[in-house]
Amino acid sequence: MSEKKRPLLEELKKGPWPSFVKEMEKSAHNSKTAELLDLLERSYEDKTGHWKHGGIVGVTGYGGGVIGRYTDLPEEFPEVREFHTMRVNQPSGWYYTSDALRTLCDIWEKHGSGLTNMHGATGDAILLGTTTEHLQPCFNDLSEAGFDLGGSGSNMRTPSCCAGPARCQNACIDTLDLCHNLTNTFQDYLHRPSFPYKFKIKISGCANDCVASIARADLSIIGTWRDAIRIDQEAVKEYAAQGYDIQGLVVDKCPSQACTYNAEIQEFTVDNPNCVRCMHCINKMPKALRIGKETGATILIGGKATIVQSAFLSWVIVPFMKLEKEDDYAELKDLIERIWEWWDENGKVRERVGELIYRKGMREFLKAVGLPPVPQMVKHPRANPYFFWWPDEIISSASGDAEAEAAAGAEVEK
Amino acid sequence: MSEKKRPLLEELKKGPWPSFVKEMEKSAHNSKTAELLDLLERSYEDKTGHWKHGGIVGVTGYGGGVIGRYTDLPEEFPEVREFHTMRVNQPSGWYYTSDALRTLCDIWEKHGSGLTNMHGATGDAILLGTTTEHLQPCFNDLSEAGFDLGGSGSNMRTPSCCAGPARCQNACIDTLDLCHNLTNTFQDYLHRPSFPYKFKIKISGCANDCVASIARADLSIIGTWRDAIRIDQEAVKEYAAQGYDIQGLVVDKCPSQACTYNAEIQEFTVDNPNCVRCMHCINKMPKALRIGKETGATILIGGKATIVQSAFLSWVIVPFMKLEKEDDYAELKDLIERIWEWWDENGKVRERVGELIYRKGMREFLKAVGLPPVPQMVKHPRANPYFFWWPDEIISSASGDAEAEAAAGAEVEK
Amino acid sequence: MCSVPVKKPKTDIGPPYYYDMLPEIIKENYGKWKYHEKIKPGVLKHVSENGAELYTVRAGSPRLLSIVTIREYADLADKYSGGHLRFTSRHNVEFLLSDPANIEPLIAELEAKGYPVGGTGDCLNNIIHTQGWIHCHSAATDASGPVKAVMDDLFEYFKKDDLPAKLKISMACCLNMCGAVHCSDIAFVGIHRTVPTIDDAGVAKGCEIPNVIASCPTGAIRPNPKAKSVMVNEEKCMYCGNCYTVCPSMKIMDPVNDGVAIFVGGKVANARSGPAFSRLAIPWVPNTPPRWDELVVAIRNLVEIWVKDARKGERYGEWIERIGWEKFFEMANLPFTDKHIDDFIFSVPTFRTTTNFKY
Amino acid sequence: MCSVPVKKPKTDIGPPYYYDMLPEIIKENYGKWKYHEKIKPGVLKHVSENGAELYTVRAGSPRLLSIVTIREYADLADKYSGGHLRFTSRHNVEFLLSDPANIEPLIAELEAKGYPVGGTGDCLNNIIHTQGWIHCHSAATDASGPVKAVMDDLFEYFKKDDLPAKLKISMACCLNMCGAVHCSDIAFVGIHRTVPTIDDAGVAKGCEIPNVIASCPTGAIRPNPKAKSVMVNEEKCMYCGNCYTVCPSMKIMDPVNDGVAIFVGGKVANARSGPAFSRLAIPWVPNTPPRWDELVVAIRNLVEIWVKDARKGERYGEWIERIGWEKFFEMANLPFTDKHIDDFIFSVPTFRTTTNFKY
Ligand code: SRM
Ligand code: SRM
Ligand code: SRM
Ligand code: SRM
Ligand code: SF4
Ligand code: SF4
Ligand code: SF4
Ligand code: SF4
Ligand code: SF4
Ligand code: SF4
Ligand code: SF4
Ligand code: SF4
Repeated sequence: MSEKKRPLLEELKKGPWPSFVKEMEKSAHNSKTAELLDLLERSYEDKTGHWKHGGIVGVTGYGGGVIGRYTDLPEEFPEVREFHTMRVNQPSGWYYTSDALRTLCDIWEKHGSGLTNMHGATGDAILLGTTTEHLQPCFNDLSEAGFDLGGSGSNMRTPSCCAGPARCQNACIDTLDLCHNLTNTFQDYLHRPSFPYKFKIKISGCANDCVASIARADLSIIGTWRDAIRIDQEAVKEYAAQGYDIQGLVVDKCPSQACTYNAEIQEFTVDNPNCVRCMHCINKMPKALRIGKETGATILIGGKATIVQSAFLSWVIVPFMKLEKEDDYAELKDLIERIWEWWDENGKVRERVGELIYRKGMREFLKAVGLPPVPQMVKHPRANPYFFWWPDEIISSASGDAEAEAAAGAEVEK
Repeated sequence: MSEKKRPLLEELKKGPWPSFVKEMEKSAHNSKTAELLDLLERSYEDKTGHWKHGGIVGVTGYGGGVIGRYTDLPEEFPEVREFHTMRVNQPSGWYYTSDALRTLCDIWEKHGSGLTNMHGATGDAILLGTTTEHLQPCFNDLSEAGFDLGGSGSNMRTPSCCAGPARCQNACIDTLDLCHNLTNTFQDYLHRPSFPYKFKIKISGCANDCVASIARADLSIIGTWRDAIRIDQEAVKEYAAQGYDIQGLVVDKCPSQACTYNAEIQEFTVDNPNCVRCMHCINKMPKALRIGKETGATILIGGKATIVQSAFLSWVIVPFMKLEKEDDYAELKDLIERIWEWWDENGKVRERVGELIYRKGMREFLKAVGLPPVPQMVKHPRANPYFFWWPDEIISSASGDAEAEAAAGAEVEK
Repeated sequence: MCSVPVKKPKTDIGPPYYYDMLPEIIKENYGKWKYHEKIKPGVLKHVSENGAELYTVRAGSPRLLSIVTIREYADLADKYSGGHLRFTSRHNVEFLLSDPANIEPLIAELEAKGYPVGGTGDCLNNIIHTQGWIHCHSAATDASGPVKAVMDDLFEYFKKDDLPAKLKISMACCLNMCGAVHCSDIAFVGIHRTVPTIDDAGVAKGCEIPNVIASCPTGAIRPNPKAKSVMVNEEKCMYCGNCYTVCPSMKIMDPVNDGVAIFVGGKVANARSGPAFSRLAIPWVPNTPPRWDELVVAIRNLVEIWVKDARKGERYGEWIERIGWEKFFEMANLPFTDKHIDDFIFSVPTFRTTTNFKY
Repeated sequence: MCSVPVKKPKTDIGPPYYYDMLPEIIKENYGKWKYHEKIKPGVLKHVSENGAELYTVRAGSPRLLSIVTIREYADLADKYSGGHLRFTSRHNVEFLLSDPANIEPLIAELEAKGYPVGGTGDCLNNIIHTQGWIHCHSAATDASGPVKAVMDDLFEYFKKDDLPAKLKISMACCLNMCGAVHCSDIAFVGIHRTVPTIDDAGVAKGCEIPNVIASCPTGAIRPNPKAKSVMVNEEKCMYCGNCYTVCPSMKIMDPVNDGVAIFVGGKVANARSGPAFSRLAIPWVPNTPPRWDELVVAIRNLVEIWVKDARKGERYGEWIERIGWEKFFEMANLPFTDKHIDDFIFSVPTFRTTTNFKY
């Protein structure tokens, strides 16, 4: 661990931001971790990674949750010949007690490198580096201590959610409970890959979308409300008194010109039917403005990163759904299962659900999952005239067919 | 021509808008036109057209300019068994003298139905309905009188242009001269189809685009300027004096917040570097504001209607080109020929140039025609990381290759 | 009956020289116009740098003109505008006057003959349109008939210029969209709704099979080698008729199912917002000649909600942009259907990838 | 050495119950928070309907944590926040305090241990990132190293919250984009620049050829039946490495040509404008371990022009939207190349279909 040994990595111990190299060194009494440092130094020299896929590894009864990894220089670096990752399903919202964390550390000290990611990009606690031999025992200890694995492979991935009602006044839904509930309900899909490809669910309590669900979840659940923004005019006056530029920083930036500020009487008003609930004014004046009371969520589909058809942002499929703890989120779960069924039946290998919808058309999707088309699903209607008719919308004989004509949308007020 | 005979068409003689049925009846002493009315009545009964393609027809030496047309009910309607259209190249900007029009009418009385479209959607004067036998003689008479045919088929189509400097203060270029010049220069491409598909050129004198060139020309030429909007502050004051809402109707609608109005001193100012020359303020205060003096045109490519890949609007390929009468528009013509060459070499049958660029990428196109990429070509740069490198941008050896590295755009200020 | 060529015809002479068509006042002030004024609906005045004044009188035209009418135009031009006139890019006729005293007499005569004067400023412009059953083999509806019916109904708006902004309506009789209607405030277009029926023998004899296959935007056509013809996958065909254009043996006409689709909110000018496509509002109204009543009612409704709700200066699409498409469908009292959601090549960017919407 | 299971392990027990992790003050005020205040960079105060006050202290984290550090966190939590803490969606650690008196001592101890407090409000947030050479077989660059170098350089912005708006930087080490960087204010991503080299024997033995072919976004791969392998069309391949992901015998690493591409102007929140993709700013900077100097300089430049020119409240992309991309490239002093112009599936809607632009 002398400066001599790893001169390149040594450079990354400098500077004010916490150093991952120092973190690795903290666990370098573990021989795996020490060798990982050496291997990384080599990568820094070579400007290339030194990992490869290998045989499939895992734990009994599960098809996911472990990423098998092997170095391509096993002779030189025998300690990281096998260096698998275990994905441990985080508690909703990444809340921990110190004891829960210590338990995790103890298990990982026993079975692995002592290195982690808190957390992975999907949300799991990542235990970074162990051998095939240790996988099952480590899992057993985790499970004994109340931890379960997250997802990997072509399955439902570990759902995640924002800080939610535990720590945020903007939470329109109980993101934590919903996340926990969905994870438990759909565990089988999480642990046993049976989908065409991965399927991610992320839940944000409001349109600020602090877990970036719209960008990186196939199913994005984003809290919203249906009634009116709550306004505390006294607090508005306080902002004004402090010289806060309500007109410039709040009103002028409203995307739908739905709020106004009367500087004379220091009154803030919202034209609620025209408010698109973007959160901006609430964000900027949290003491004065508050989300509505009749809350629920917007459901969106299709978000994913670049591969293959390029990145998609999720789009609206249900503008507003009440999410009732009381009925165990039945409506939502039902929808999710219908979506999976259709995707399962129609998706090609490695085709995300958004890509399948692109290929087959929203029309097919909506019909299959039983959702009514609504204008909120689109930025704007189609520009091309290439639309399809269902057989029952077509008039079969010259005599005409009043019903089909109506169904076909001869949308004319006479 | 009694009401009895064509009861459906009769209905279309009613109402305040000029009636095309009356127009047809005006020429119904011509037996073709009379039968055309009968055929149309039949279409109104059947709710279907009664025309079909047929053998290729035309005039000696030309491959376009005539649309062959035959009724599918030749027994019943022998007079319109053949009913071809001749497309006559309009004078730039559709300016006529009464004599020129009379000449056209006389020729068409002699050779055709007496029906016309003034004009077709591309711009030609359409002579509607004659027989194969009459085509050549009619052409000869036209040509003798100073008229030539326009385009049809896979060729350059008849260019057209807006009213231009002859009748409009907004004309940044001489649309009429340019249109005439291009038509004459490229006549061979107009008359003798040799392209993968049609190619349309439309020229508007300013961004108001009164010939809709951006929507319906493969090559759109739109006048603009490079210096400053000319402001007559006295005239501004007059608008103000008349109570005109300069702030609300002009300033607030500027797409780039580039103009301001000082109501106190009744002064209008333009932040010219941030003005996108959209024409709005000039349109709204024509007496006070005027286009700049250093004028030229923006060149755009790819516009077309729906078939096959859906409609495209033309996009910018040259932000500003001086269009010099003096050098006979050499730069533009040169560019057009390079575009055709590339399209000709690479285009599939019935592939518009815009669709070819979509298929091959702007990168291939720009390189082939020798245009430098500029940000004005895009609304925004690409979001996906799927871009290509030219072989000379790649570093060939581990030793590095400073030149390639530079070419590759290691765009870093050190 | 027809003239016999006495000598080798001249070819490639090009169009008549526009300059020869211009009145003296234009020649003198060519490129020197300074500003224009709207005198009244249908009448413009252009003033040049050296004070010259040119008056334009615009009259509505059905575009399909008999030579009888054109000669009348010529006569009127001789009488009032020194023999000079032009046609517009929307097919109206414009008389170019240097003497303002001629304006009213000209208008009176035009109106008397049934050629209405108007269509300038913030008004309804003439409807761009195409051939329809008059001349095209590909038409899913007539062009001149529906246009006449709609213009009759909206006639008042052609005659006054106090609409929120210009109103540009266009029509095309099939998806080839010769009217280039795809960027209009309101566009209506003839559409089919059933798959083509294939005459195998005709295809075998008359069509280039690779071209036919390539013509299909959705890849619905595959070869039928046995019949030396092609087959259509009914699930993929969206009745565009493009195959019919390249191969007449793929009949696509269907009198009871053909009809008209209506799009809204497009524009061409770069003024303020850039050019924009029109978007589907009503997927289908039936073809009901002679006066397309359903179409006429539907379009009037679309026009009226805009006239009523738009702010001064808002083109149709700019108005919708402000209120939102969800409000548009509500105001127009139109159902939103799966047809409104794009499922062609560039569909994904049209999806609402934000929670910002109205209920 | 490792524990031997004494009984059948429990499966499908699900994640730990979050509720058990919450401090008393949260349990009491769950769902009742009324508003929050920014106390200072790194410290938030949430106030509930019944007046309770919860303090959050946020510390920056390299995400790659040793259990030694996690235990230190646990100890700090025991000492200052009743044993309660959480991690954020950008991998910072947050201590949840009910006693404001503990704030400063906690901060002092965190800073002393090298865990900087900050990253709230209008500041630079922690950089989302991925595995890199630490653990992934697919990485075109390291993750932790470049992130450390950039955060060191921009450290000042993590500590103060007076930026024009939040600044969210993300990174991913290959085009799989596990960091989901595609909607960040600034995103940098490891890219390859050369086509994969094919080990035919390896492909024949280890890869599903149809899957390999389907994996290619541009259809550059076709079968090579002779070798029971595949071939790559060099003209079509844009080095995404997706084939390598499904088939390790299609080696894509190239130490001299691999590097990093930089995108700007994306966002996720629906606040004001909807979510937006990041757009290409710099196609490539070389991989220069250990401290990626070119990358660091490039990103600082990108940050500084925004800090200097943006108005209060303007996220990166909102700023560019206002000034225009042409001005952005000018201000950033960056060349605009053919690489910046999209040529993938949804390219056409990204083209400038208006004459509205600045010079
Ligand atoms: C560990 C993690 C990155 C991290 O450091 O945080 C990760 C790591 C890998 N991802 Fe990922 N992905 C991780 C989150 C993501 C995300 C972000 C997210 O989930 O929010 C994305 C983008 C969102 C998305 O799903 O589109 C992501 C998009 C991909 C893709 C591209 C998928 C696509 O359809 O575009 C692949 C490629 C694949 O599936 O073959 C991939 C594949 C991989 C593999 C399995 C590639 C491989 O076979 O080696 C990586 C394993 C690395 C390793 O050594 O452990 N990973 N991956 C993240 C999971 C941790 C966790 O469970 O919490
Ligand atoms: C006459 C005219 C319509 C009119 O009534 O004004 C017309 C008529 C026809 N067009 Fe067109 N097009 C006419 C302007 C247009 C325009 C508008 C324009 O040029 O500004 C367009 C849209 C812009 C564009 O080019 O994309 C247009 C897009 C088409 C298309 C679709 C091309 C595409 O790539 O999307 C076809 C189909 C084809 O080429 O096979 C087509 C094909 C046809 C054919 C030749 C179809 C046929 O084989 O029967 C029509 C002949 C009708 C007839 O009976 O004469 N026509 N066509 C226009 C030409 C008159 C003139 O020369 O002035
Ligand atoms: C005569 C004509 C040009 C020609 O070469 O034939 C013409 C002439 C003028 N146009 Fe135009 N435009 C003409 C078609 C167009 C078109 C093309 C079209 O309609 O298909 C457009 C683009 C349409 C679109 O955006 O969808 C067009 C968009 C404009 C605009 C921009 C309107 C806006 O959106 O703000 C202006 C400016 C204005 O009106 O303030 C304009 C302004 C003008 C002015 C005022 C220019 C001038 O100062 O001389 C002319 C009188 C306009 C009027 O009617 O009040 N002209 N103008 C065309 C008349 C067509 C007709 O008979 O109705
Ligand atoms: C802790 C965390 C949620 C979690 O479950 O972990 C969180 C917490 C809060 N977010 Fe967030 N956001 C968190 C990630 C995000 C993300 C996701 C991301 O960064 O990947 C976003 C979307 C990012 C984007 O748009 O690209 C996000 C967009 C916002 C916004 C909208 C900002 C804007 O564009 O206007 C707000 C509102 C604001 O700041 O005014 C917000 C506001 C807040 C508030 C003020 C909410 C509240 O009242 O409690 C919280 C304190 C924010 C702060 O740091 O000042 N939060 N926030 C995340 C902290 C990450 C970190 O460590 O830095
Ligand atoms: S998404 Fe909304 S509810 Fe969730 S933490 Fe962010 S601001 Fe709070
Ligand atoms: S939430 Fe957004 S849309 Fe609604 S009033 Fe506030 S700023 Fe406007
Ligand atoms: S495009 Fe411009 S120059 Fe041409 S007629 Fe219209 S306003 Fe005048
Ligand atoms: S021309 Fe357009 S962009 Fe320029 S100042 Fe006038 S309104 Fe603004
Ligand atoms: S739109 Fe279609 S039917 Fe109408 S003229 Fe053009 S090609 Fe013919
Ligand atoms: S009508 Fe159009 S979609 Fe249907 S088969 Fe023919 S070309 Fe294809
Ligand atoms: S971004 Fe690529 S290299 Fe990095 S962790 Fe994900 S799959 Fe591996
Ligand atoms: S690297 Fe990507 S583009 Fe190239 S062959 Fe492989 S999958 Fe295709």
